[in-house]
Amino acid sequence: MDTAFAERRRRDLIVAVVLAAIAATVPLFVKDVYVQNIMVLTLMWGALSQSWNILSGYCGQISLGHALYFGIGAYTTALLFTKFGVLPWFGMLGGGVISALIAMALGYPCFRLRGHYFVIATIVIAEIGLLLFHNWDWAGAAMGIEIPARGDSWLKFQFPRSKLPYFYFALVLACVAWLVTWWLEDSKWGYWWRAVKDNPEAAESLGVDVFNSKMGAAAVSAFLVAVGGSFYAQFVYFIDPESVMGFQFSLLMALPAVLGGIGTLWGPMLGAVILIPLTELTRSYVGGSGKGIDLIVYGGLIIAISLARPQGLIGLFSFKHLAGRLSSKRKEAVR
Amino acid sequence: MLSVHEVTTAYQGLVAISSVSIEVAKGEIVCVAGANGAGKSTLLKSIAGAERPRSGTVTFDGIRIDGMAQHVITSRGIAYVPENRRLFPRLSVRDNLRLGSYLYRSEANREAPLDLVFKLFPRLQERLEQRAETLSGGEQQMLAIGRALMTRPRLLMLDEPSQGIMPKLVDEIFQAVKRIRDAGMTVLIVEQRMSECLEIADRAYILQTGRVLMQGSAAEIAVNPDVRKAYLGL
Amino acid sequence: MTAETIIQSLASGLLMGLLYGLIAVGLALIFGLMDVVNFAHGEFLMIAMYATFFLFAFFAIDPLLSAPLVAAALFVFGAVVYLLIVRFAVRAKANAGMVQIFSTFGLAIVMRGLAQYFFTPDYRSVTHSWLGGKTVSIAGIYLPVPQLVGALVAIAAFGALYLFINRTDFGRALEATREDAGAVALVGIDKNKVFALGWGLGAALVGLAGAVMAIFFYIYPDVGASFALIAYVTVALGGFGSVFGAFAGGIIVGLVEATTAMLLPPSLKAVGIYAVYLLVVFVRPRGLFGSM
Amino acid sequence: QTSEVVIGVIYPFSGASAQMGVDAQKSFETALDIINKDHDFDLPLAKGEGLPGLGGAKVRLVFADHQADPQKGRAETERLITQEKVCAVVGTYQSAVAVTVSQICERYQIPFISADNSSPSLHRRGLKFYFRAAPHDEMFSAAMFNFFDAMKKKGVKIDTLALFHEDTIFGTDSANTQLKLAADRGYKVVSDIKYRSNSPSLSAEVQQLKTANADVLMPSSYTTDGILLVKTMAELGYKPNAIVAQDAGFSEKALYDAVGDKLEGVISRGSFSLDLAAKRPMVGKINAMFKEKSGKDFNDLTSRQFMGLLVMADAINRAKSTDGEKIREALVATDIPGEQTIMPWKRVKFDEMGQNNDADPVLLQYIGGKFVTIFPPQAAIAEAVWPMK
Amino acid sequence: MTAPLLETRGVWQRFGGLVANSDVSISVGRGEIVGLIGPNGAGKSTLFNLIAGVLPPTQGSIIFNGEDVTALPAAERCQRGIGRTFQVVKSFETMTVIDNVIVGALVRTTVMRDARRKAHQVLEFCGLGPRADVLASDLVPSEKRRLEVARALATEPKLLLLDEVLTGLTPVEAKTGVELVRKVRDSGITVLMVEHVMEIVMPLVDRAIVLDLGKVLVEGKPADVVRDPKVITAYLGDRHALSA
Ligand SMILES: Nc1ncnc2c1ncn2[C@@H]1O[C@H](COP(=O)(O)OP(=O)(O)OP(=O)(O)O)[C@@H](O)[C@H]1O
Ligand SMILES: Nc1ncnc2c1ncn2[C@@H]1O[C@H](COP(=O)(O)OP(=O)(O)OP(=O)(O)O)[C@@H](O)[C@H]1O
Ligand SMILES: [Mg+2]
Ligand SMILES: [Mg+2]
Repeated sequence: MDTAFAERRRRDLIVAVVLAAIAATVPLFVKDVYVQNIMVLTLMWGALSQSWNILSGYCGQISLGHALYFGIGAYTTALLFTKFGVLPWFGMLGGGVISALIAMALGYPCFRLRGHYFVIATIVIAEIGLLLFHNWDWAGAAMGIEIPARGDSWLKFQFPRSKLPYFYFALVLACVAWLVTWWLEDSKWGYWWRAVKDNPEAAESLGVDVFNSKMGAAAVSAFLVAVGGSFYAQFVYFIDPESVMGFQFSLLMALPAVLGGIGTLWGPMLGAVILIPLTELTRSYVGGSGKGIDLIVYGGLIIAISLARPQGLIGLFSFKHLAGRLSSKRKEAVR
Repeated sequence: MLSVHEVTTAYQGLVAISSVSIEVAKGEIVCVAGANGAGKSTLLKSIAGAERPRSGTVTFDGIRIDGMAQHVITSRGIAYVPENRRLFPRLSVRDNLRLGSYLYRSEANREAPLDLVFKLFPRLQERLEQRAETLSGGEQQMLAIGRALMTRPRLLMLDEPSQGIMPKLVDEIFQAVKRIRDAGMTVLIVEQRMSECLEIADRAYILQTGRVLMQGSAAEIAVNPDVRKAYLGL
Repeated sequence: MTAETIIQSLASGLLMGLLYGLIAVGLALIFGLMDVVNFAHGEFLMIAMYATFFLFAFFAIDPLLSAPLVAAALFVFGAVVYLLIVRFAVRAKANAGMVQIFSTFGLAIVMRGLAQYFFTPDYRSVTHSWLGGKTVSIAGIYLPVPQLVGALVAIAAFGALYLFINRTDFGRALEATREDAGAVALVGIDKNKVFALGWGLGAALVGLAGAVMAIFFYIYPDVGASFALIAYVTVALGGFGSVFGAFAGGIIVGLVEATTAMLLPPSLKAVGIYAVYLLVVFVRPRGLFGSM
Repeated sequence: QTSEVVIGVIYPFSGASAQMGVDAQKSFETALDIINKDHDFDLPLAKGEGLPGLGGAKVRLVFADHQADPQKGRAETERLITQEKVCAVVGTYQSAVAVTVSQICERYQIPFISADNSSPSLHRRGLKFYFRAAPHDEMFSAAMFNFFDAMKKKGVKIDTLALFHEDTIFGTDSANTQLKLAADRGYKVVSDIKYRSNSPSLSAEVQQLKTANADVLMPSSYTTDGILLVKTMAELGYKPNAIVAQDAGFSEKALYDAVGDKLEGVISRGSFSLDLAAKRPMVGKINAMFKEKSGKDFNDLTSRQFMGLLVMADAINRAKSTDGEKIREALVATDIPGEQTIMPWKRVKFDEMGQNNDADPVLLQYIGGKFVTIFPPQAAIAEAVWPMK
Repeated sequence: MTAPLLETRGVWQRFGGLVANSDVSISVGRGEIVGLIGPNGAGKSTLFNLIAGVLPPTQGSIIFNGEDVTALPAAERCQRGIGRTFQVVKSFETMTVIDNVIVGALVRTTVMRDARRKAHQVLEFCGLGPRADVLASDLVPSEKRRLEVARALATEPKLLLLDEVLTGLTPVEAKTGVELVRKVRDSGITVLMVEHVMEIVMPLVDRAIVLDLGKVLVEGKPADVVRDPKVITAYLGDRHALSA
């Protein structure tokens, strides 16, 4: 029964596999490290945004403080490695687990908050995290942490000379984030999250454990974002509070999902594929002028996209969404 | 006073009413009835400017109003109480009512309609400081009608005003409609409670799947055997 | 720490708090009352400061005199921003909040870019003004005159906004439009007109703040960033929908900041503000005086 | 032979420190003018056009924006090297970005001159392609303490210090060095205030400084915070005996435009001083060239940027090649006498870590609207005014 | 006689100075259809909220299926078998009709396939089958109310609380609605319903409870209740006095 639905899910999966396979072959043709760098970043931001989307898109708890988890992931890996020689693979897991726990601990008081109160709480908490790391001497404080890199090693996940291992790791990360979303989307959690987002009171009356739904979403989301953070630390070899925990990071995590389509399966990836190259290219090719033209172009595009397609660019790819958009335009008029 | 001519309105290509024409003369109470989904609400929305007709014209006092913005239509003297009421949920009853008279912002202008509203719905007077969202379902319906009356309309359009109202009050509402008409307003009313509605109405239209199936004086319609069978369940 | 130090700190904190309030008052209208996110609030402040600066630099108009001019200019600017951008953002039904955040975030970036393009990234200052650098000292407590004036302007602005919102039908129309922008047409209100005026007014208040700030603060394209988050916290701390809340929020933020700086390393003084915000909303999820 | 030599210049061109990038751009263009055109200055490459070692090849600069983000700095450096084929890189203003930029340069074996980064940790990371012709904060701070010692000998009372520094790498590093030196030399730090950069208010901080009332206030602040600091001090009626600043904001024209009237007698460390023009007239002329482009006099940063490019170009010229390794060798062999610079340095010669230890910093005092060199004695042209005003 | 399925014991609910429910003690037996009627603002929906666990009562206790559920949150009461609709509909607007119902079905199973099948069944049962893939926001009000019922049914309740789900129907359509409620009861679900339309309530319910000013005014067979003068003055009005 309901074959159309099963069909659509299968189709999503097939498309994903095909896209991943194509993506995997791209570096074989594209040797330019600058371009490869953009591809790594695109995949990373796609994965991050996909993870953010779980809590904020599906479950509707808009967080603009996810940089906190990103930073914790990055710092856990970097600190464990530089201070205790713990391999980054364990750091990655450790960072993920710590972030998930912190997300739940913070969720405990925060999930009582609604709307803007919640959003501002997330911003403020991340900002406190940033300030604490800024003043935490053992963790390098403002000086940051440089991860010593001595030649290629899978064990230490260090490849000073090549982008490919990073590319493939980022690809795996993006695929995992996508798969997790895909899988959760048609699970009890997925339904609960969307119900909680749309109307928590009705959800409760239908047996949805609203609080734990949010906690679950927060944990999954924070875990994945932290893994991304720990990847970033390995990728850049240097972290400092501003560059992994700044507010900008939280915004940038949300941006691809919003532009691509918040609360949708494909939105974050699509958003990242468009946004990240755009960010990088405008900065690289018009940023050097010092006249702020890159900002004008970049900001203008954000305005244009978010106004022209409030439902996200993903709408361009589906008739159903297109129809939905038309109807929502009228929705404001009185019925 | 109001003339709807060959109006067709569609939602995303799905036609909800097609070539509907109705007339409402000054001082009349006109009732529109029909099965669920027949397009009654769509008709009112098309007049009020909440949906834009795909074709056809709506004239009010000799002026074409289709295509005008909804708030302009309101300001020309058409008040519309939609099915889902659309109160301002976190504002108090008092503020909801005050906003009704936004177009005539002076205390003097407010008094008369406010008296009328309080006379019709004394319950509202007891609840003045309560937020609209915490009113009971029936109280919300009263407030919605009250707010519409505050705009001092010449034409009042009600979409199922008896919905969620207790029996005692249903009668009162219909009596109120009559009094409203007697106070000089014209009323276009969509109702499921046809028998009660036809008692007060002058004329009636029956819609079926987006078209006018029947029209006539209320008395005629009320005794029409088809109507009695199909719509009154008798 | 002497008693004098403490009193001085608290006095400075109070003045600063009122200034935060002044910066937040426009936001209290747009964000707090109209419930529209404006991520470009800091940039509104930035252009207000630039406007003040250029009026001073080219026409030698003192910030005190130019304040009404700047407010008027910002009024127009705010209304135009609403009509050109925000109007479409609030129309989005699905995740309207995010659309608002990001369209105004985009606007903020564009405004910074334009400021950099036209005004260069140089740091500007209004060098001589009637009030600039003046200080009154009462019993060893120093109170800078620009901040004092700013505090008075803040009190006046809040008072005026309070009356405006609570005593006029326009204020009510604003709230109604926030509640249900589609339904105001039922009572004959043009939501765009109301909201454009609301944005204009909010921006005009930011204009006042900018004129006052320009007297003693440096000006450059990114200057807004320093104040934006504090303004947000101020409004939320006081509670959405409450003008008085934002006023109280500003004072609390200023005092908490001053107190934290006495107890913790000053680089952590913002932590005090944030912690107080969290404490308040954990206990009262609607902020101190919020109605929403 | 190559007709063009491309050098990458990586700075913040947008964001909070965009102004630094834009000023740097002007400074590099001035240096470029001197390299590529014929000028009669006693500077490397001034005479004749282009790089004679490469058959008169012209130097071309490619500017890249790192937006103060280490990751972006890295990506841009990679782009400069791989796409723009630069043979050398100069940067970066922010020390945090210098960390990643130098890593990448090391990886691609492209020499990097850290023109204006002053964090002392940078050259101690075992990098082979990292060079810094200018002094770092330890040298700067040492000069300040030498100066204090000298003043004390003259009978000036300097016992207590108050540090006031921002919380990024620059401020933290600077304060750490100063704390260490103070301990070593027996000065008492009565107040060590670390504040958040770009704070909306500094009243609480200044209040604490005022309470501590040290003999010398030692700020390490960028322009924005510098302006606010000075204004707030005036507002709260705090007038220290002396301010000895760690450059940065205190060498910026914007700061003196804004609050210069309150800064009569402020002392800042620096590596450049216009009064050198009295001894070395070309300094004045080059300054005029720069001023024409930027509307500003050279300051500590822009002068170092100017020298950074010149030193790099000189090395490429001597290497007679754009090969990274060859340029590196040439850099290692660099030995430019102080007179052939616009700085009061002894000379430019790198140690095994790529640091020039002969770049003597100077202390400048802001008197009558301009800076005069007051220390070290061999460079000084005036006595320090103490206390300030 | 077995113990009633639901019992409220001396339940009070105050909103500030307003007493919405005062000392309400009612009981609903297994398999009954009970009508809860009373004037607007009498406290019917409030009582539903107390039973379903949206609000904790100011005072009093609620016994469901022999268990005191007063302290349980709404979600757990749903798991125990209390299903409810909202008078002011609360659909999940961005989800399709079928997805709305699946949320309800997930209380009983975590196997998606089962939940989906269940949801389809319920939709067919409620006559919303053809609208399964429409976004809930695109439904007209009467459909939304049916969706409320479908969602609640999908949770397989023992007790179903229906708050004015049959309003706004033409008399003919109301008849189908009445049949639907009967079918629900026949499938073993106890129904407590609020409705103002006497033509619907009277033939349908086994017993009627009249609330007025937050208190139980009268309780009994529908035919008796409508004749009660207290009910007529407070609620029905003169017209019904005549017809009764
Ligand atoms: N927003 C909408 N999107 C799509 N279709 C709609 C929308 N609103 C109404 N329709 C469709 O238009 C038709 C007429 O609807 P309308 O609400 O006008 O009927 P009605 O006669 O008022 O019914 P009811 O008695 O249930 O209120 C219906 O088939 C309905 O499904
Ligand atoms: N949250 C609240 N705060 C204040 N008063 C409330 C609140 N909720 C309900 N009330 C009031 O309590 C009374 C009972 O409301 P309730 O919704 O239970 O009535 P009802 O019997 O369902 O009426 P109706 O038939 O009109 O739906 C009403 O007068 C209402 O205004
Ligand atoms: Mg209808
Ligand atoms: Mg009710």
